[in-house]
Amino acid sequence: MNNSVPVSDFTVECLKLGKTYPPDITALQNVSLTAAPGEILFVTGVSGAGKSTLLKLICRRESPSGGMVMLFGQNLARIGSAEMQLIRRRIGVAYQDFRLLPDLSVMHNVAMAMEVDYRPRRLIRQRVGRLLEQLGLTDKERRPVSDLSLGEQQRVAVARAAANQPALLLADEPTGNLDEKSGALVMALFRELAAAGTTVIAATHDEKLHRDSGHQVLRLERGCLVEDTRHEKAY
Amino acid sequence: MNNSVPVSDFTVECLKLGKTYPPDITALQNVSLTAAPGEILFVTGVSGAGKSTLLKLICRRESPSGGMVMLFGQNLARIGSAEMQLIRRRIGVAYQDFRLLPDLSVMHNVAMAMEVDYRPRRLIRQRVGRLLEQLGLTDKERRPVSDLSLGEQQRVAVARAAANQPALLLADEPTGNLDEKSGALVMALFRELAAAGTTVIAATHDEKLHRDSGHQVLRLERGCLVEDTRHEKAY
Amino acid sequence: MKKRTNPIPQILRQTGSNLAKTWPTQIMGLFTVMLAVLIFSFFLLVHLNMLATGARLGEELRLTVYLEREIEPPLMARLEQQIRQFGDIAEVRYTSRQEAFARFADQLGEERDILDNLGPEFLPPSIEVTPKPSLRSPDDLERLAAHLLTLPDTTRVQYGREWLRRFSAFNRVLQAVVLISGVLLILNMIFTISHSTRLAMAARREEIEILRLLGASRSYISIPFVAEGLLQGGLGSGLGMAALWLFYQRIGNPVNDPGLLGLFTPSFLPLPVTAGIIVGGTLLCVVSSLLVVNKALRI
Amino acid sequence: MKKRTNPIPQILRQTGSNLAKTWPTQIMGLFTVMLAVLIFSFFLLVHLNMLATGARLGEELRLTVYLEREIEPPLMARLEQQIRQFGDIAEVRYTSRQEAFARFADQLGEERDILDNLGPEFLPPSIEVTPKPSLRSPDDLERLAAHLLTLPDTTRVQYGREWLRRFSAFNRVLQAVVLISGVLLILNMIFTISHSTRLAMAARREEIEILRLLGASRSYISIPFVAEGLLQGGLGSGLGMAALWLFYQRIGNPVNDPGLLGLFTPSFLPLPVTAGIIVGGTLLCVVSSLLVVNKALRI
Ligand SMILES: Nc1ncnc2c1ncn2[C@@H]1O[C@H](COP(=O)(O)OP(=O)(O)OP(=O)(O)O)[C@@H](O)[C@H]1O
Ligand SMILES: Nc1ncnc2c1ncn2[C@@H]1O[C@H](COP(=O)(O)OP(=O)(O)OP(=O)(O)O)[C@@H](O)[C@H]1O
Ligand SMILES: [Mg+2]
Ligand SMILES: [Mg+2]
Repeated sequence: MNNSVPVSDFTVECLKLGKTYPPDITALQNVSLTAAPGEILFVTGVSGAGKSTLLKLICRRESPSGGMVMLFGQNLARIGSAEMQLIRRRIGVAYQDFRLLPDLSVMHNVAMAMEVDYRPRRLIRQRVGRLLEQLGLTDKERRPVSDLSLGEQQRVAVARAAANQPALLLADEPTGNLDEKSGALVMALFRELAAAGTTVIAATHDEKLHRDSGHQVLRLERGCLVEDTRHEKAY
Repeated sequence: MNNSVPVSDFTVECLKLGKTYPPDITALQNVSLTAAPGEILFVTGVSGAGKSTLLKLICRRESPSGGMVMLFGQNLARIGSAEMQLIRRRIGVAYQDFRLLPDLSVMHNVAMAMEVDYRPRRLIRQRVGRLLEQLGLTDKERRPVSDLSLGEQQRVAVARAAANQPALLLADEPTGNLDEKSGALVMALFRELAAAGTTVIAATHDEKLHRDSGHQVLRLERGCLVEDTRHEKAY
Repeated sequence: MKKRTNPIPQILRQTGSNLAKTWPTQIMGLFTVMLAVLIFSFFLLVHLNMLATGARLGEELRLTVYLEREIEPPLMARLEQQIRQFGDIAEVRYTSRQEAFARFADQLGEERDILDNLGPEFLPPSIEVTPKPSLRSPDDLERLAAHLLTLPDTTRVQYGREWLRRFSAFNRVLQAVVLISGVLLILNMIFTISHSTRLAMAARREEIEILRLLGASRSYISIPFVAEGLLQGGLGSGLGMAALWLFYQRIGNPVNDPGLLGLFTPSFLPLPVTAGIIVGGTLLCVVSSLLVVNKALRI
Repeated sequence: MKKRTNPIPQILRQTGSNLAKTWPTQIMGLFTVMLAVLIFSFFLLVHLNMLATGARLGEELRLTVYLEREIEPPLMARLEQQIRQFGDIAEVRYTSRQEAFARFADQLGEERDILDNLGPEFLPPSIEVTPKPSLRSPDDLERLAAHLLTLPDTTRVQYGREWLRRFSAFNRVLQAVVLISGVLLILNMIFTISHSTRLAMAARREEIEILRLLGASRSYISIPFVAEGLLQGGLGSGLGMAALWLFYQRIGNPVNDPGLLGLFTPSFLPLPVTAGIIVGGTLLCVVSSLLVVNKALRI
């Protein structure tokens, strides 16, 4: 963003997005949404509704079969692979299956996101230490990830996604393995990031997380958007 | 059990069970519990409380640092490796991280548990088909597991654990990635198995799952049993 | 009591489905085994033939005892007995002046016309003594020569001292080369096959662990892998030997050319060696599979 | 504007930590590369020396033109000119009766005493013609012999037809063996190194994929692997050649034994070949690493 002219007020804009997996599994249909800087957006829906697919399309882990995604005002499909690398460093993703390196320490796993962005080592140490503290993982920081309980691993995944203070944070089911208290730590982190301008999009089936939170909620059903708390009238 | 004299009315008995991971991480301390055939038992506690550790000790994926586990009336520590193989086929475990083979089809993954027990193929087909139907996965049965959403994978893991109509079913966070509706399918399956005599022990942080269910609940806190709904007075 | 079937068909099915699923890796593995066996047996073939040539050269080794005068058969029989007393003598042969002349003329070949004005008398009669292979070291021959000198009527004992030194130096080099290359090629075969097995296994460690968690018996898990090793090893070794045979046909022909005059008559690996290599290659694959699967089972 | 540092130290650190984490695999890989290079260069060494021996045997090839009578130097100069007209002649040398007799006596060695009652007159004078290596096929020599027969005073042209056929058959076998073994050993090296690289990589595919998801640049991901290939290839090839040198010292000595009389004077691989093998081995490792990492990056 530093060297491109912003053409949009939104971090993410999806236009009539659709995804059909071969041979004919329609996971997403005609989904449009926008997310502005500082906004927290929840994507809900039953298992298999298409939540993960939507997030994968936004970070280009899958390519859409229809429609388009605008990221930081650029058409995602048109971004070259070198520039995409830079953009990936500005997007933090907490995957539903974590995708951590089990043999590396917790610290190292989180630091990786900053190392690939060539951040100074002192800054990395500070930031990683602070994040692990916020998520209640300080006493695990030197342990290999494989020694952690799954709920702990989930928080490491969230910490890594937040490490670069990304412009966009995608979190897929970030509290699936977490109890209410740990879940609250994660939500607090999201709010802090959002306050600093990060757009947070979280997919979740956990009603506690978004109910009465005042944040926007999109509900998917069999790949279709059936509820959008901001445009109630549209449905 | 068919060829050993039952010496206990309980499927599982844990006596002052403790587990310390090297170097000095105490995950479980002095935990005693019993579970009878047909009983459903919930183990709850915050992330890192020791729920998974308890289940791992019961199915001998880890060995205890103190205390002992009696399984089907036998001291687990004294069972030889050949007999342990037979016992494993009578225990179904739904792992928190699923442990499915991503390249194999859903059907094949579930069938595996019955194939290693040399069940007739017709029986396998019937049973697998029925389980997948019960868990809402019939239309996915021929897909490789890697194509499934995580919630779907979680249900496959539960199906595999239930395949052999085991005497003991251990389920670690079986609804972590599931919405309320899919979670209810899983619970219904557990109840059906319990009605046929299976002992079900499920670790979960999901209050919805056990609150007001009438089933027994154990609560762990930093590795210690702090609540046991059957022996309220003990604490 | 729950219904259970005979385990054998189930294990066979498991083996078959494993093979079907992983055939690209299998083909690569097959090719690797084949190459390793081919390289090993190719050099074994070359070296065995070189050793055979060395041995054939050694057979040309004999000592000549020059005599003062022609000897009658009865005396010759006595002499022969005396010579054989030394032990390890393969052959003793008397050559009269006449025969010596004829042979010399033969040796001169195209240059024989230089003998035209000479009679057979100018070459002395001799006894040729051929030692057994066990008696071919320079020292032994020195002792044999000394023994022969004590015979009556002997004027001189002659044997190709130069030639012998050449031959034994050549043999020493050959043996060193054969030894080193044998060790290197066996190491190569072991490395190649174990690499290929580990590579095939890397993809399936997860599968093994899950099967164990489900309570599969050791044989249920191992048999498919061992069967695979057996198939791959047997087929790979067999194909390797077949390829060697084809090569042999191509090289064997120019060599069988009468040009080499019997000095170098090539022969393929003897049947027991061929069988040994195939069995050895197969065994190596099976053992390697077993080791890897056992390592995976221990985890 | 966020703070960023120079990428180079970060990438180097990454390389170092990779090496530190995976050293057991690295050592195995190193050993594998070393073995592959050693085997290849060992047989190259043996074969080059065999080829050199073949060539040295070829140098002994010459044609002898027997003359009716001794020739004076001026006539000889004319004859030599006529002979060289044929082209590809290395040397032309006149041998008088006297010299021929002396040499024949030499050749007979210990049997020379059979010449005692003969004078030098019984051997004719001759001219020896040594062809260049380019002129060594049986056909060419046939034509050269025909040309030499047209010279004045020639009675006969003689050359070792038998010997030549032996030699060229031997050379053909040798060349076939060298060719086949070269191909086999290069294949072996490629297979071994690529197996070892893929084995090392299998454990790290996950890491590569995660680095990509985090937006690491291609060079950030590739450089550690390529550096590893460079290190492993360079060190492995170097160690392989060092091991070969040690072997050579052990075999070279018995061969340098004067026993072989200069027929077989062993020499180590020439420096450019040594360097070539090391560079080739290193390159093979680097290319193999690059291929594997690129394949992993494409996924
Ligand atoms: N292999 C191990 N080595 C070291 N420590 C471990 C190991 N496994 C678990 N632990 C630690 O033991 C504690 C209990 O872990 P456990 O997995 O039992 O928690 P849990 O109750 O299942 O948590 P969650 O709800 O997050 O899955 C945690 O603090 C964890 O870090
Ligand atoms: N790679 C794939 N190939 C084929 N089908 C797929 C693939 N990935 C997902 N699907 C299917 O697309 C549908 C939506 O999947 P998705 O992962 O988006 O669901 P989800 O909303 O994230 O569910 P969950 O809450 O269980 O994670 C599912 O039915 C799933 O089986
Ligand atoms: Mg999902
Ligand atoms: Mg757990």
